[in-house]
Amino acid sequence: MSSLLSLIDKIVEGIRDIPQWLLTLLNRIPYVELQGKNAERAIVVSLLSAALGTYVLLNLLLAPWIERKVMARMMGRRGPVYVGKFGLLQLIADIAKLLFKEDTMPMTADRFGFNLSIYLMGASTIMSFGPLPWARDLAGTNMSIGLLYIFAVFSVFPPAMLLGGWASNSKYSLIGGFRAAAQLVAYEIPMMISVLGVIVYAQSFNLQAIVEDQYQNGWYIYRAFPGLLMAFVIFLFASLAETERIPFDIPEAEAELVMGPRTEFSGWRYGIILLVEYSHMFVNIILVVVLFLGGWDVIFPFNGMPGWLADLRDDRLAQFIAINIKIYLGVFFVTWVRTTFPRFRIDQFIEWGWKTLLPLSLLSLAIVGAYAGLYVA
Amino acid sequence: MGWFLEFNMIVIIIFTLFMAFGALRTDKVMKAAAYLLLTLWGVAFAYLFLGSEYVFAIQLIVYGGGIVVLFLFSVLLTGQEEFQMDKEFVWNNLVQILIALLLFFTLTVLMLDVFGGYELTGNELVVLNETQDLTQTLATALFTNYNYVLPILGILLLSAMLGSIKIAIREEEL
Amino acid sequence: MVVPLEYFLILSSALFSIGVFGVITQRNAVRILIAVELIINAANINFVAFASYNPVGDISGWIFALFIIAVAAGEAAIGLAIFINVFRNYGEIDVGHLFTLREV
Amino acid sequence: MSEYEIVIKSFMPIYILIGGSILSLLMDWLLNEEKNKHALPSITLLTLLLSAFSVWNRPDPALFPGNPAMFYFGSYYVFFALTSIAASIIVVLAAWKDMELELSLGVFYALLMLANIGIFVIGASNNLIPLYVGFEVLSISTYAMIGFRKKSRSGAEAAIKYFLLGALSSGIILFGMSLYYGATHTLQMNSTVAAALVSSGSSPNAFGLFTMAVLVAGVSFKIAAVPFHVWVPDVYRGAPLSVTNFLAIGSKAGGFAFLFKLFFVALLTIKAGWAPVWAGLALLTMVIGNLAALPQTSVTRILAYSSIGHVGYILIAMVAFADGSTELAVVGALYHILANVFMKGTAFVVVLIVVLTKGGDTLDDFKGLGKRDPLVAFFMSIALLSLAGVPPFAGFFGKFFLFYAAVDSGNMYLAVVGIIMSATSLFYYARIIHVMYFYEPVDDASDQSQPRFLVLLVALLLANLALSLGAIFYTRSIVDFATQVAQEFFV
Repeated sequence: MSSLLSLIDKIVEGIRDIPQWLLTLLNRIPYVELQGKNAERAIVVSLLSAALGTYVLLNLLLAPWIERKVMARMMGRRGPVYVGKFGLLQLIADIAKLLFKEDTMPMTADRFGFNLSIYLMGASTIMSFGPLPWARDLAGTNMSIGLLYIFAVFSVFPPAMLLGGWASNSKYSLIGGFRAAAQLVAYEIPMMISVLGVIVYAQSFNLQAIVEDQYQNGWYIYRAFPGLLMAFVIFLFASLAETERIPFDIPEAEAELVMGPRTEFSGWRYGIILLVEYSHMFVNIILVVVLFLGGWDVIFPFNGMPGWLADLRDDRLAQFIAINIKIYLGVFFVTWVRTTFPRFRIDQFIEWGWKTLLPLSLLSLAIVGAYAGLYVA
Repeated sequence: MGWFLEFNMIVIIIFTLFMAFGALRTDKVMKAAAYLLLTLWGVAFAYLFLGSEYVFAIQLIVYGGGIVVLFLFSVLLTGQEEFQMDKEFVWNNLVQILIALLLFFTLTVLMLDVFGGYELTGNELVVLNETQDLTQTLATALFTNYNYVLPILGILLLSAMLGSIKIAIREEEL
Repeated sequence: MVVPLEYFLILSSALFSIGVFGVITQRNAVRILIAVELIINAANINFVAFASYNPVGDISGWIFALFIIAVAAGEAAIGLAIFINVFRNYGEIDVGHLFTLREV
Repeated sequence: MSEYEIVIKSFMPIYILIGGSILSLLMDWLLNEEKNKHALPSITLLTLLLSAFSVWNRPDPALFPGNPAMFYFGSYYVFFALTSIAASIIVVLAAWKDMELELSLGVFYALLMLANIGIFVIGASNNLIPLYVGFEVLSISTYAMIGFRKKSRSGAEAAIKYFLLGALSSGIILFGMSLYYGATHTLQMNSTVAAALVSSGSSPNAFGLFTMAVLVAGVSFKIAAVPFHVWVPDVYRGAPLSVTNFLAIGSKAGGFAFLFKLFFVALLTIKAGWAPVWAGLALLTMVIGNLAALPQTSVTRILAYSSIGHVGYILIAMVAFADGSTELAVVGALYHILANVFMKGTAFVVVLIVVLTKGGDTLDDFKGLGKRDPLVAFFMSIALLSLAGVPPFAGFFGKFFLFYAAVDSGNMYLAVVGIIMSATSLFYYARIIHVMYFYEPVDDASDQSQPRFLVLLVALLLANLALSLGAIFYTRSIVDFATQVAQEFFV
């Protein structure tokens, strides 16, 4: 009896401890910078980060609409017009349609691998929203390894693609999975090496610290000229390749492979894949903005800046608006590229990644290193 | 209040061990690699609970992203689909299971005997230190004390790269 | 306030035992390599845990863990290359079936 | 000398080897195969000699920076670096002919040079991280070299066997190291810190015993001590013969360098625990290695089993070291490792010559070698007599030092078993000699042995004799050197 009572006591005590526990967990994992150790603060911060996550997801509804509209204009069409004002709700209608479609899976598919690849991709995408900086001190989490963390959670994509391609038990899926994994691996390495230049300058993996350094000393795109400019171009190409956007959408080349590794996915699974693709692109655009284009910085610092501009630079709302404008310019750029260029061939493309982009990224790192060495000396 | 964290850790332990056992038990090679991936993620979360974010990220990038992809590629390139398995797994491997259990109990008893109730005495560095960036500490140690060891790791990777390219490439096509 | 060291030790010893079990029961080379990776991960958990709970504040265990991860990558690369080559020569990579050298 | 300069000069041998391997890769890419066939081995030889020279001209090891220093480029390092270079030179001269038809030969020589770097790092490291990384550099290069002849089925099989056991053993070693780290809180190898492993005096507690057992099991795979020796004959038979040569002389020296560093430095405080274990393993290894060699018909397999037996002899040094006669044990172990390079190097080169001319390595292929090629048969006989431990040759002195150390430390039984097993080993060595001289050639395929090989064999014989003369006339300086090495262990 007494043991039961003590057990109940323990459980009650445990329930009372939940806020405290939440605080500890938040402190440990994403919320390194949380100062006041009270539960209210922790809950506020977690609500805030939930709100930021929701904000990203809302943007994911808007960005495809913009993309479709812009693409339609460039092709001389009108794009979605019927659902909602200017067709704004088109994507919601699409999602509703996907959700209510029949949930099919090929009979010979491997159930475990088929589902696992979807779950892995979805989880890693949602996880990657955490450390994105939206304004000074406004980020889901201010973790010290933010950039590395995003790469870490994205590193699950190649195995997930291969697994999904294999599990669908279809030759299109399998070949598509191979291509996707090869492409991701070939472009992940130049991407990471080009980022190293930024790390050398910022002395930190923390995305907020990276933006703060740009706020103080100038955006990275024009520093260590031409080292970081090269890194910017490489990173841009590599991230287009990583997200399998149109000039590089080799894994899902419709004419050859139907839909690549996602041929057999339908219904809600296909919906999740669409979501994952768009958010992968979105996060990559944000990374480009944060790493090279000043992040939430309103305008690059220069001498003789007027006072109102300096005030504006310190205003968090202005910072928030600035980064959003930059992101949507990025979305526009990606759409523009999509409508303009034809698709590459797989072997040329992989070779280009290993034999051109990789040495170039090493070269850019060397230039940045030389600048940094001079700076130290 | 630590009980909830401990509960999470227990969940991670059970998850990791189940996945590890699944990697040895499943009948498809691809699935074994997938289970390995999940095991590695579980281990990575254990690193996070130990306060070592950097090792967590490296574990995911190199192990989760690199080694598992190598496994999947080589499995697909060797074209093998299924393991040749004996159906009566448990009964045929009774001795081995007993050996493994004995090993586990010996090891656990010994380690808990020596390290059980280990309290953090001096090293506040590693526990929830908010003033110092742990990644920075790690980097400082890596580039002061261990700076002559890093190039040797580079030599190792060079030799691994040379050897694996030479052995895996099809030379008749060159 | 943090998770006690015991949990990690139990995890690592269990992973080690599962790895050893895999090595002694499996015949397929890929599966043996997977079991070896489990053993290496067990050692890695130990290193990181002992570094985090180190009374003298020595974090070289973390550094060793990083080195081990890199070394394991190199080892896996060369091992899988060897497997592919064996597969080209024999058509299978079941270690129990390779008998050419067992003459005496 | 500035700190920077000391680091550069200390690492100079390694830099030279890296430079040589990159040069050979470049030549492999730029020149055609006909030119490379001779250019690449020459470059490799030159690099190895340069590197040996700069090993000799190292700066004072105590000045190496770092607190505590990761590396100590002392006498131990010099011994193993020079031994591995000697072994590699033999391997290069053998591979000159053996591997000449292979594609991308530059990779082979680059891997050989990188493997040497592994042994250098093992010899110099003071910390478990470089020790392990160096060991893996050696292992990984060796895996690739064994699988180098891709079209050969047996080569592929040898590679997969060696790789799986090697990866497993390195995993187990890592686990043992992690337990060691937990107990001592440091990765720095240091003969005084392992207090947590000890219960009283120098006998280990249960945890210390377990740590030790894990490490013993892991290392035994690498050096092929008996319960873990089954891979040796298969791998030696399947690998290209010049690589087998490297496994038997170079890689083995590296394995022993690793073993001694680990047990004489890191685990010294629990020597009462590991001494009996190694004594048992030494007995088993000597007995089983030598007995299993008796029924073999393939000369490579005979040499493989005899190589297991020699591991048993060297393991006697572990016991003698733990039981007090440290200098003698070090003298015996190091001398025998060096003698092993020359004896076994000669034997495998002769096997290579026979395989190249006759296409096989069975005893039948050795029939009438004394008539076909008297010089080669002569060198083979010398090498075999030396391996058996017949007096005027280096093998005798190696065994003599080892057995003397065993007696000196009060382990008479080890010396007795060792002598009995040496006598047993004479049977199978004499069988080869008998086959070479007392049979007519099966067919009269007379062959001209390569002059390059003859030069190598003469050099090996001279080295062997020089070593034994050194043991007779310069015993004092050998013991001095060993004392110096032993002092490094007790820092």
